[in-house]
Amino acid sequence: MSPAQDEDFVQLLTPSGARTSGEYDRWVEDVDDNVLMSLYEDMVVVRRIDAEATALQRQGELALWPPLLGQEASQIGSARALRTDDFVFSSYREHGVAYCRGVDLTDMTRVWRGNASSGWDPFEINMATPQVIIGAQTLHAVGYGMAIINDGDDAAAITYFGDGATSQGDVNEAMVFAASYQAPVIFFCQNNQWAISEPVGLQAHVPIARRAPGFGIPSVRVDGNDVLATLAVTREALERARTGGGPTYIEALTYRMGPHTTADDPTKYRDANELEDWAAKDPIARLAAYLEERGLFTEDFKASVKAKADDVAREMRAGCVNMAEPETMDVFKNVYSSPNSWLDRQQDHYARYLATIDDTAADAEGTK
Amino acid sequence: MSPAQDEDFVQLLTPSGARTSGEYDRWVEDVDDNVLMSLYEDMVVVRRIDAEATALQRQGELALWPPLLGQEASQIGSARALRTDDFVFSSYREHGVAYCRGVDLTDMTRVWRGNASSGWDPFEINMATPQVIIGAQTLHAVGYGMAIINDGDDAAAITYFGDGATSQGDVNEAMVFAASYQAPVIFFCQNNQWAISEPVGLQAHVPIARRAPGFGIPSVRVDGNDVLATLAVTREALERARTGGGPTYIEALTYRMGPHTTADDPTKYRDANELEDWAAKDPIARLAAYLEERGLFTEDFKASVKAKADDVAREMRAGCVNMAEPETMDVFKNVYSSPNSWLDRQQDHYARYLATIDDTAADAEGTK
Amino acid sequence: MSSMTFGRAINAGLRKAMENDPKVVLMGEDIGKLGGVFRITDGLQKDFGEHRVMDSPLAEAGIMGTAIGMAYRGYRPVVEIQFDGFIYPAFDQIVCQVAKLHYRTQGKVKVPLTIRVPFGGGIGSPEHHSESPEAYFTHTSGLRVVSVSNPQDAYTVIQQAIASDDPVLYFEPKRRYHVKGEVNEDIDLGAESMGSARVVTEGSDVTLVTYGPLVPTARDAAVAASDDGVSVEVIDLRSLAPIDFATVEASVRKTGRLVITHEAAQSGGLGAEIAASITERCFYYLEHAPVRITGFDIPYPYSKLEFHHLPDLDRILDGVDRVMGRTNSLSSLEG
Amino acid sequence: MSSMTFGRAINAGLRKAMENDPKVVLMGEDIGKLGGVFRITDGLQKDFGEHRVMDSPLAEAGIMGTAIGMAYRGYRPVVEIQFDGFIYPAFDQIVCQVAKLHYRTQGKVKVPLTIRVPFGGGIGSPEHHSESPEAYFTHTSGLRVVSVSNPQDAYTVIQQAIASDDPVLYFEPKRRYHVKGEVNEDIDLGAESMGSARVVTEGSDVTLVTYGPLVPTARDAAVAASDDGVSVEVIDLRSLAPIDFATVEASVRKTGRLVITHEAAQSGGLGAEIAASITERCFYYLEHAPVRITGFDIPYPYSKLEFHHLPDLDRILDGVDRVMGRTNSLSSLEG
Ligand SMILES: Cc1ncc(C[n+]2csc(CCOP(=O)(O)OP(=O)(O)O)c2C)c(N)n1
Ligand SMILES: Cc1ncc(C[n+]2csc(CCOP(=O)(O)OP(=O)(O)O)c2C)c(N)n1
Ligand SMILES: [Mg+2]
Ligand SMILES: [Mg+2]
Repeated sequence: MSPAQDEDFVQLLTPSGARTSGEYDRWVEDVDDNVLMSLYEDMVVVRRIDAEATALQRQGELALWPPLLGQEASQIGSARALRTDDFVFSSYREHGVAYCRGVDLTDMTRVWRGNASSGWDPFEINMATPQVIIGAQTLHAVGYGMAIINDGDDAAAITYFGDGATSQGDVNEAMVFAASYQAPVIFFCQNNQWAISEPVGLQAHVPIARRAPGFGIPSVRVDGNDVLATLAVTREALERARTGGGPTYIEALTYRMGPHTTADDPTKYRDANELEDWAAKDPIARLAAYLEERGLFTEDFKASVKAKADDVAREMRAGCVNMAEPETMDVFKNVYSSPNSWLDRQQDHYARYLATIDDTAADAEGTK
Repeated sequence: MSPAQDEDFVQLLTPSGARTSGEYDRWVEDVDDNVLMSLYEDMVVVRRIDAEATALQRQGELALWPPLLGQEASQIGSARALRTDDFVFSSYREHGVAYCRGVDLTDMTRVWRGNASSGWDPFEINMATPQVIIGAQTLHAVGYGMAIINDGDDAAAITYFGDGATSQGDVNEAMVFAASYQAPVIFFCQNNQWAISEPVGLQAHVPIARRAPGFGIPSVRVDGNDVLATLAVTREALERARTGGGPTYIEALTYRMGPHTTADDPTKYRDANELEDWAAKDPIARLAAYLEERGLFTEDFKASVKAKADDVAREMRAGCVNMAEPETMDVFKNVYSSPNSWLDRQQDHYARYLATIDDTAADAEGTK
Repeated sequence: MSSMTFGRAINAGLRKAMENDPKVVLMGEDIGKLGGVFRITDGLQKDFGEHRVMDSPLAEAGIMGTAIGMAYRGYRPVVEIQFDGFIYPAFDQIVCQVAKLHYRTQGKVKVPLTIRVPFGGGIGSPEHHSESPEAYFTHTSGLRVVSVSNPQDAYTVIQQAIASDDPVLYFEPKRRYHVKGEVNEDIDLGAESMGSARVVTEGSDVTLVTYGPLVPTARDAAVAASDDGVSVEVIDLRSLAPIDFATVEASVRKTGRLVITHEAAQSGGLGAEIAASITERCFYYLEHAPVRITGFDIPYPYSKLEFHHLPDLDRILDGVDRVMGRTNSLSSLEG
Repeated sequence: MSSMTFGRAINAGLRKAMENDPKVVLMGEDIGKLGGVFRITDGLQKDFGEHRVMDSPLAEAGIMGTAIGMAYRGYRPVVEIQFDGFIYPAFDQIVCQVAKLHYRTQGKVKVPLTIRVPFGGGIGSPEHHSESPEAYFTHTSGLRVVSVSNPQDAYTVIQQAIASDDPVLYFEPKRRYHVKGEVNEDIDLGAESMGSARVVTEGSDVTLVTYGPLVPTARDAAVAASDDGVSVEVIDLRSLAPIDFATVEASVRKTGRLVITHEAAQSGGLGAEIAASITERCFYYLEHAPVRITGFDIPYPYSKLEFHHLPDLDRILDGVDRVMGRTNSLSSLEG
């Protein structure tokens, strides 16, 4: 039931860091040394964010964290291709994408600490907040793309989802609508080989990228551990979207090196060997090797990247542990945008109730 | 937005009734003159059933009827390929399929007269009753197929659905499950070009048959107005299903020559020319031409077919208009298979209420 | 003032909303050229174009999900669900997204969707075409739910629903589409809130609460009861979530008796919430337990039997007799 | 008798049902090798094989729809929905197919599905992992709905649900999975119907009705109230549709006072049906209107605030004070 993995995919950087060349070169012609180094920095920083958040969870500061470990190239490569006015509809694991969108670091941990149901203002960074219902966000992206058409704009929407999500009706309907309206949307599937304990072969009998053409959507399979290739295919898709060419589907082959979330124990269902195989294709190591070959991987550079990652991690940790606790009565806010007699009555009652409890507590204090 | 219509499809009988030959011949090698004549008879009979039911609706004997006019070859060709122990999960327009399964003619009208929510016992003819929720039945067929695997049997399930249905999440999920479990299921899509007022191009940006391969399911496009070709491709699919080859997807290109239902007025949304074009490809006329060419289209034969159709229509009409009215208290039956305190109380109360009303009526009678 | 059918009034309300706000777009199956299977959107695609009135692929989750996406970009989509029974494929998008997005994002994302649902029975249709699913949505926090019973309200409330920044389910009693009534098209939309109930007929003995398709039936029942010496106050809720309990409460404090009627199944239906809430608010004023006259706890039946399932004048009057302590169908039991 | 956790008891019940009937199959996401995210199906795939314990593709409608197909061929599928909040994609298949097929086919097609749903809050999870959607299903004719509150019932009722020819929603209070209790594995399944309520604690002043996760909380409240001189009778409904109203009615005739508590939002929740039905049945016995202590009409909140939303001992006691006419949070209003 396993979809072939050895098929052709777009790759610009081999696992050992050798630069290959081909038709996709033209999409990364402008990627100079500075850009290469910044891509490297971003990947290291988000891996560090991920490690720090995992640690925060272990320390009881976060309730849960879904690690992105291993998926840095997919996320940085694709997100760095976007324009500010493009809009992202992601799932819950796209911390790297959020980082590229310029999310406030504290906001990134807000949901996972249990302090809010979402971390940031979607309109500040043009990225919707994490979607937990598998696949639901793909339709939102298509609707956003339909609105772009109505507005006569040349922005695009991009939606991130996993290999497991491809089984959901919503994701398939999203392709129907995107094709029908020729919406400027990119379907970015991070095929990290697993949906919790289920291998991708249970969801897809043939490689995932083959699904889209049947809906009339061009697709491309890319080495998702190759940041350059991911950048290239996303740029191509964006160009198509901006010029009236409609949707594109990208399957990025990558690997979830960590657990599904910090609550998961992958040793229950997968082989240690598999992890080893994928470790050899690490997205950061291969860019490091390429930088090395180009003489860019200097001690200075490494130190500056490390400093940056440390700073970011420190800032995130501080933001997380010092986050203001939510106010009790916030629990009633923003359900509706105007008064609602049912809820207002409950809120009023609960305020009275709390006051009674406080009185009781105060009375109890008094009599002690 | 229109999917190409001029693509290759399997055709064994041209619109003018010429027999072409090709790789699919082997699937109809056993089709001798008798079989040809019986296929013709079945098509004429179901067209007659359809016309009679439409008339019954116009006369107020049926509340509604969804005509199959134009889709006779798709339905007879495919249904005649089935074995008794195969199981059918259809939509609401498959009167021709039901006829081939041996449905009682009165049962065929039961739902449309408003006397029941379904017409027949699914296990008597191995065909589920009509499904109104678009696409829902495709998943049932896959589940049935999964059960066949568990039973180690060599039966197959076939599911019928329309071009509009291909947009539904359920139908796409059905393909995921069918491929994943390699279920012995045939997806039979009658692409009749319209979903009420929506042309197929709104649902599918490329020919519908292309969708299945992306799920790992082989597909074939067939001339749905060619009964021989439809028979051939269905037989091939069944053979694959019975021998462990998993699911097959068939797109039958046909045309809904009538309204969506008797409540619909297609002149609101489609061209008269289109109907003319398709009339030239009529499924019955072309088989008649072929029979003629083979010297089988004798007056005797025509008379016998007409007699049969008349008989069937007469029997159906009689069954319909003489159908027993449902009993009032049936409204409470079969919601649950064992007592249910909530509903039992309501039923008891309603019986009392009716008795009161009757008493009141009797009282009123008495005082007159 | 002009006289028009219920269906026409919705059409006029949609047209007005579209004229006033270019961000209002319509989405749904067959709503374009055909104007919907009930012709409610008749002529709108012709006048506003395919970008404002969009025929959608046949997939309700897809319609709802893409409407949400358009809302993210500032649009105010009005979605037509072709029949009540076809809303369920969109249930996940409604319950988990439409209802929750505003809360999830601390008010940052507004979802000013209007979801139009022709609902209820009595039109002789097959399965899934006659359902009353409103209670699923009134129990869903984050949604507003309304139903209308006459052309004027249809016209007014559809515009209020579209203007609302919260998502609104707008239930249209399809068997009343052809009822005619006077409609003032220059009504001040802000004058009366979408959330208020309306006293249809004043009365002093019994409060009869209903909404949508059964409002005319309730009005007829009030007339019949008055011939029988019982004065019935009929209330048309209009807003089903939240319910304007203040209006119902005031009435029940006066009458001391409450009958509720709706087509939906009884158990867990809206009648339960009304009975429970009014009992909480008016316990010491009640002369009798609130009585519910509703559809049975059955799937909507085939049409030959649907008028047994649907509350009618006589069943409502039987309920009135019950709360009045007059002879009724349960008399032998109630002793 | 053996002592086991709640989760283990379900596992044991599933195993027993699978041993007794080869047509019992399990379907769901991650239920195979992993044994489900809560390990409820732990070890079952190993022992019964991949054809009896099937990991399903990630699509709830697909799982439900294929389970129905298996039922057509005589199987009795037990479907696991991973978390309450993920049942909505399957809503259409549940409401239009699972619930209606038996009625549609005049009893010819049976759908003996069991749908297991870990539900409720209190475990510090993000959105969609703590919901209480039971009222959607109790309002759906054709379904049976149960919830269990202790290992013994968990063990017994899962088997009764599987044995039922009607579809059953089986709601598991996930925050109680680790509670331990004695389980008699040789219990006679036919002795007591799945549909009956259970008096947990006898009392004479107030009837406190609940189910699932709040049963232990209610029991604690009864103890606390008794310290305060109020005798509370706690009823664990077990069956939510239909509710065993005879048992509740008998209790309320005795106590004259009813408090209902559940985690789900108040408006349109199961509490409304209980309040309305008991008021209908016991109107002249009631000393006070039934009081509902429930979750608020909000989407399930982020975990830092969830214990405000969830009814707890103190809020329940406040409700007891209300029906007893003792000083409570609403005293100033109730005058
Ligand atoms: C509708 C729905 N069903 C089930 C879940 C539970 N769930 C959360 S993540 C997950 C697996 C997702 O796998 P994939 O799409 O591959 O994304 P990944 O986690 O690998 O990034 C599941 C089953 C959910 N969140 N939503
Ligand atoms: C879930 C659902 N949505 C909408 C409808 C209303 N409806 C009934 S038939 C139909 C069109 C179906 O088109 P297609 O699948 O092509 O089948 P055809 O009628 O052409 O045979 C629609 C929209 C429905 N029955 N079910
Ligand atoms: Mg994955
Ligand atoms: Mg069609």
